[in-house]
Amino acid sequence: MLRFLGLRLARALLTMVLVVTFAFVVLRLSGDPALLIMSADAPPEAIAAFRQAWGLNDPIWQQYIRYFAAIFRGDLGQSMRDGRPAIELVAERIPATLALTLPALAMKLGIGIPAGIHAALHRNSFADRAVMLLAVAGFTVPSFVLGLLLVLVFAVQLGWLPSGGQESWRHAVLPVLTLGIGGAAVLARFTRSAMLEVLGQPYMRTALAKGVPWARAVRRHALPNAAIPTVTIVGFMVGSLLAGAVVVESVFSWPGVGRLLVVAVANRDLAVVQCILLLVAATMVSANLAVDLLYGVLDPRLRSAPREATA
Amino acid sequence: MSDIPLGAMPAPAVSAPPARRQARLPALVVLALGWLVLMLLVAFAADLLSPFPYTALDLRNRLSPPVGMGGVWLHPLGTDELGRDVLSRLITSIRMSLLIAFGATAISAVLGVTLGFLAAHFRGLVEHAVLALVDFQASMPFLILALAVLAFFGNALPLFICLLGLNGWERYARIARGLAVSAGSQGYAAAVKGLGASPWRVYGRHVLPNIASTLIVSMTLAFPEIILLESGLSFLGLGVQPPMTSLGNMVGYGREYLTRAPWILLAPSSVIVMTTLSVSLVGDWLRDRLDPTLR
Amino acid sequence: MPPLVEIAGLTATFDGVPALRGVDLSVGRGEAVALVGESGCGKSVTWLAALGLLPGKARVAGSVRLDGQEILNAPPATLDALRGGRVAMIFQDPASSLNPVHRIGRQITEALALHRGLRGAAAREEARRLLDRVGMPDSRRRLDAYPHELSGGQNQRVMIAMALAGSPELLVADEPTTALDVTIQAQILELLAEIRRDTGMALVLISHDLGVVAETCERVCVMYAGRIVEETAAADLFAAPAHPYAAGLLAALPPIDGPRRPLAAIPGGVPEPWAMPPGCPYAPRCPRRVAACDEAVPRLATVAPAHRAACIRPLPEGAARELLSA
Amino acid sequence: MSVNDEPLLHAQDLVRRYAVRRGMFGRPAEVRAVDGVSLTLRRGQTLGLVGESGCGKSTTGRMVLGLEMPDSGGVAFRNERMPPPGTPEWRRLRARMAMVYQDPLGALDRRLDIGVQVAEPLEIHGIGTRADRPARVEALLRSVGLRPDQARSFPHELSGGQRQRAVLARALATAPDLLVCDEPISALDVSIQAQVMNLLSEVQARTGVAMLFISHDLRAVRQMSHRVAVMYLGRVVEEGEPDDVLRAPAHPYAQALVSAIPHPGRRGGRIVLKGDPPNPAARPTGCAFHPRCAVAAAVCARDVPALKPRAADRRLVACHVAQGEAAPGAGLPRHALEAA
Repeated sequence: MLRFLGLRLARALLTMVLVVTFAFVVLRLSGDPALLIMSADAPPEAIAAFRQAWGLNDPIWQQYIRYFAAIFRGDLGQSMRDGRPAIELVAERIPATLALTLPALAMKLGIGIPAGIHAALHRNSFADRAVMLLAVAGFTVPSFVLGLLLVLVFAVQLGWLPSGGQESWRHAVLPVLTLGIGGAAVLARFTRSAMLEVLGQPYMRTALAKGVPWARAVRRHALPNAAIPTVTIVGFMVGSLLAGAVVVESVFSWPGVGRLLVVAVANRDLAVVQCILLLVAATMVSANLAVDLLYGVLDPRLRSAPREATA
Repeated sequence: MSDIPLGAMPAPAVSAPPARRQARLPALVVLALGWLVLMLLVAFAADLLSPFPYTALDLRNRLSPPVGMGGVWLHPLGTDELGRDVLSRLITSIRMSLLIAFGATAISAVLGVTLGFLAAHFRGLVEHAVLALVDFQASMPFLILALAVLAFFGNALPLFICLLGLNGWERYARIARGLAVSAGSQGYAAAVKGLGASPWRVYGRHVLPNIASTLIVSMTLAFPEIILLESGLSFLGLGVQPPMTSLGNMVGYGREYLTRAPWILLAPSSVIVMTTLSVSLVGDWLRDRLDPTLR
Repeated sequence: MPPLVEIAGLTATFDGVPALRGVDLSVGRGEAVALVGESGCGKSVTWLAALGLLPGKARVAGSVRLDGQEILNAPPATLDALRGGRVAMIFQDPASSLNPVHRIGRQITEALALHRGLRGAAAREEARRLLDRVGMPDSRRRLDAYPHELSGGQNQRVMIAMALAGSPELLVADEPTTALDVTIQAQILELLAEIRRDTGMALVLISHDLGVVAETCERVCVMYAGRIVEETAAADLFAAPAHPYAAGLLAALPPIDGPRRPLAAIPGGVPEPWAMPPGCPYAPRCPRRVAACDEAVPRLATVAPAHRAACIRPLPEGAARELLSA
Repeated sequence: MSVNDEPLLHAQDLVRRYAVRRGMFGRPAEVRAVDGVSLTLRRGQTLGLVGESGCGKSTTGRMVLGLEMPDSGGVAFRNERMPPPGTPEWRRLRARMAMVYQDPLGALDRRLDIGVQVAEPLEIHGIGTRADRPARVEALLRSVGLRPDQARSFPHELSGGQRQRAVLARALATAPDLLVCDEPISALDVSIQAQVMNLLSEVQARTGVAMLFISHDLRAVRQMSHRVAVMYLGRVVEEGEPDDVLRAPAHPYAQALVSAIPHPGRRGGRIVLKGDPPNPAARPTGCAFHPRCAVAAAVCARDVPALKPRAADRRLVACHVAQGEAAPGAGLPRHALEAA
């Protein structure tokens, strides 16, 4: 079991290193950071001073090492716009984003999974076809279109809910709905196909042949097996808790990490962009690690050596 | 799921299965195909079809509603805040969005399949490298990567298309590698290699044609994703830059006038939804007919 | 005294394609009956239909009586009670017939709880005894093993232990040894015979291998294209088959001794369910075919004491011998 | 068919090792799938290779054909060393040998019709001209009992038996000297098996091709072979005339194998082995069969018996007891018998 963890931990660290290197290389490739940050018409001496201050004249690998050290110290550079440390700026916004994405995640799990299971159990019934059509709609309607439609109906036409801002919980309802509906549709479709796959397996027939009533056979034998593939997509959803709401936050001008990223990209505030990139990478990697651990728990075949499959 | 119990699989089909087995085209799929053909026509004949140049201003009847809501036939779908004809802008946007989507899908398919074949053929280190890349790509939400690159490199259309081309390539790589390996190890490819065929002949004449159908199906599944991604980025103002226009940034610009002139963003929104819906429906139908193994 | 199980006129169709075309079969108490046929003849579907184990979209009709009580399309509660309790079933591929995420012990105690109300330590002890009974080495440790940690033969023993948990009156074994090596197959067949001797349990053995059937069963039913074409005592079938198909199968079996000559292979192939010939389904491949064969589907008629065949020109007593040795 | 005594192919002490990972994360263990197998193939003759799953018979077949390079030992075809796979000489040699597979549908390309696939070896090796190839294909199809019009049908439109005939037609396109059949009939129904076995014998009688017939079914091997070799856990434990081996098997495992054959008209009197075949990664010491052998003596657990002719009747057998070198024991103590 230890080797199983070690392997997965190594892969997680490798991914993080890849992301950091990606950010470092892309930053350097995108032209001279000094010119990008200082306006092009700034006097040459100022640019030279800036280069010196940022150590841009040192050999590339030295900058890379210093870059890594800075990350470990949590010093991800200052925001170009208002000089505050990037990490501080980003950290402020995290609670706002989580206020959207966590309830949305709950909605996705609460609606998506039961709907998928129900559709699989009543194959080709009305419920099954309804779930499938909704799933295709959820999968194809862009989040900003869905958001704007909800605003049009509930905010503009009916006036029940505000169309933007973050003053009270009522402001969060539409964004959460927008995130939740899309995600629930995707999860329902995935859960349904996982369940259908499991229901067709011979061990389900053995359970019936043993005299296990259908309902208990589904609960005891089908669900634990269908959980294994479903964990992957739930892991991805958990991993994108920070990254998942970029568009929706912009639609509802919700001051979360996503909104900050869009503004930072527009203003080419590179330090903030880097910081968010690393933060999202960290959450994704740890979510994937958690999924791998869960695999070990859910699927005994990963834990112990199979009886030698003879050639 | 095999619908006939395992123990009693019917003897292999000697004569063709009855016609009933080939279900005729379901109505939804026919509609979807019709819509897609319309979109392609619009994309190709954009200049001929659009009544006005898409940047022509007509400040006199600025923000006039579509013909259905009291508008005038001159601008059937109404005009935007600068009096530009929504229909003309829509047509050009369709062409732009489809161009980007086809370009990006092509790039990601070619990139994915080549890397998949390389991994399947050379196994060993190459395979591990490709699989590590696939793993890395799958573990990062693409939107964030795209935004980061856009931030660093600014935004030029070719770069934007190549960037979108990087989305989803790992799916093709995984499929191409899987099929090539399974065909190579005990399948028909190994048999043909055993006849003395050169690797080029094995891949060119046998593996690629067999994989093509599976790849086409997965392209139709990836296509909507790219349209959503492009329109999302353009909606945020980070994708297609004015004066060029795409469905996404039409919706973006229409947002300020949501209350007074909702038709500015409703037209492109409905086109996006209809197109992605149609491609998904055709994709699902194709997958069930061509290759049920691909979930 | 009515036979333990009596199947009459059983039909099953999937999306309009018939897999069973009227099966009549009975199993006496403690009797060992074999159901033999090539793939697609419906031998497995017969018992899956009888026990209500076919997927939802299968249309099943006819009558299946257990001790005189009709069980075909019976309400789920009745079926649940008798499945595993009075009639148990084991399948061909043991590896995929066991739940991969449950330990062996738990899968056996589940059956014990259902049919004998045993719980906790008592159930676990009984499960260990059952594993010993089916010859599983080191049974205590195996209780906590998972199916992927055992070999094919061991997994099949677990399936048998699970079937015995409800001490059924009839065990239906659907190609139990097809996926196993021949030495392991011998072990499993020996085990099944032992269990029958000890418990007096009736056995239905479904197989495509005539040799396997010859040794373990008293009576044999040969199936072709969804129907029983011959039913007789095992010894009589191998000595003097009446139906040309049964004789053809025997002649196609490579002999184990004697001079080596080309095998008397049956020409052509099994007709497709949707392209059945008009009269007797075997007619296109039958050397004894006459015009009358195409008029109607022959009924299962008695051709000798306790020997029935569905053929209007069954093989006379002597003829079969020379056909076999020709 | 002139049977010159010059052997067509000779394989000497073939060994093939695989590194197999025990479970998702276990240490890689080394499995000796084939552990010193030698065999000789002669024109017009069939050598039957029989054994249970995991005994290495398929790997041996692939090494004989040169699809896999042995870790040690070698294969000489017409007295020339087998070139390494993928080299141009190796590809040219493919015309002289061919393989028939267990799953005919898997060996055929689903997207091409049978005629095109049977003609492919002709194109690869430049046999005949574009004009006369269709005629050659028709002759090949007829020679395996398929109708010429079936050249236009696709693999999924044919039955299992017809597909196997198509695979055979493709294999015979370059008139090979050697045909390796790996479990060619085990995926087919009984009546179709008989048709394919008859066909293989006809082809051998007509073309004089040498054949290696690999199967787990001793009855089929007896029907097809002029000589038979019984394999257990990577080694040949007995080799001889099929009728002799079947009537009076020398090696204890061969005896168990023969007695385990289910056959109508045989009632009981069977040797039933205990336990399962041992785990190839944890190979027992000495003779690999000793944990399950009823006559195992102390020497059997120590020294690996060599395959050599038996004094009495020159039957090749690898067993100390059968060679008379050790008195038959009463089998080793119970715990040794329990499988890994």
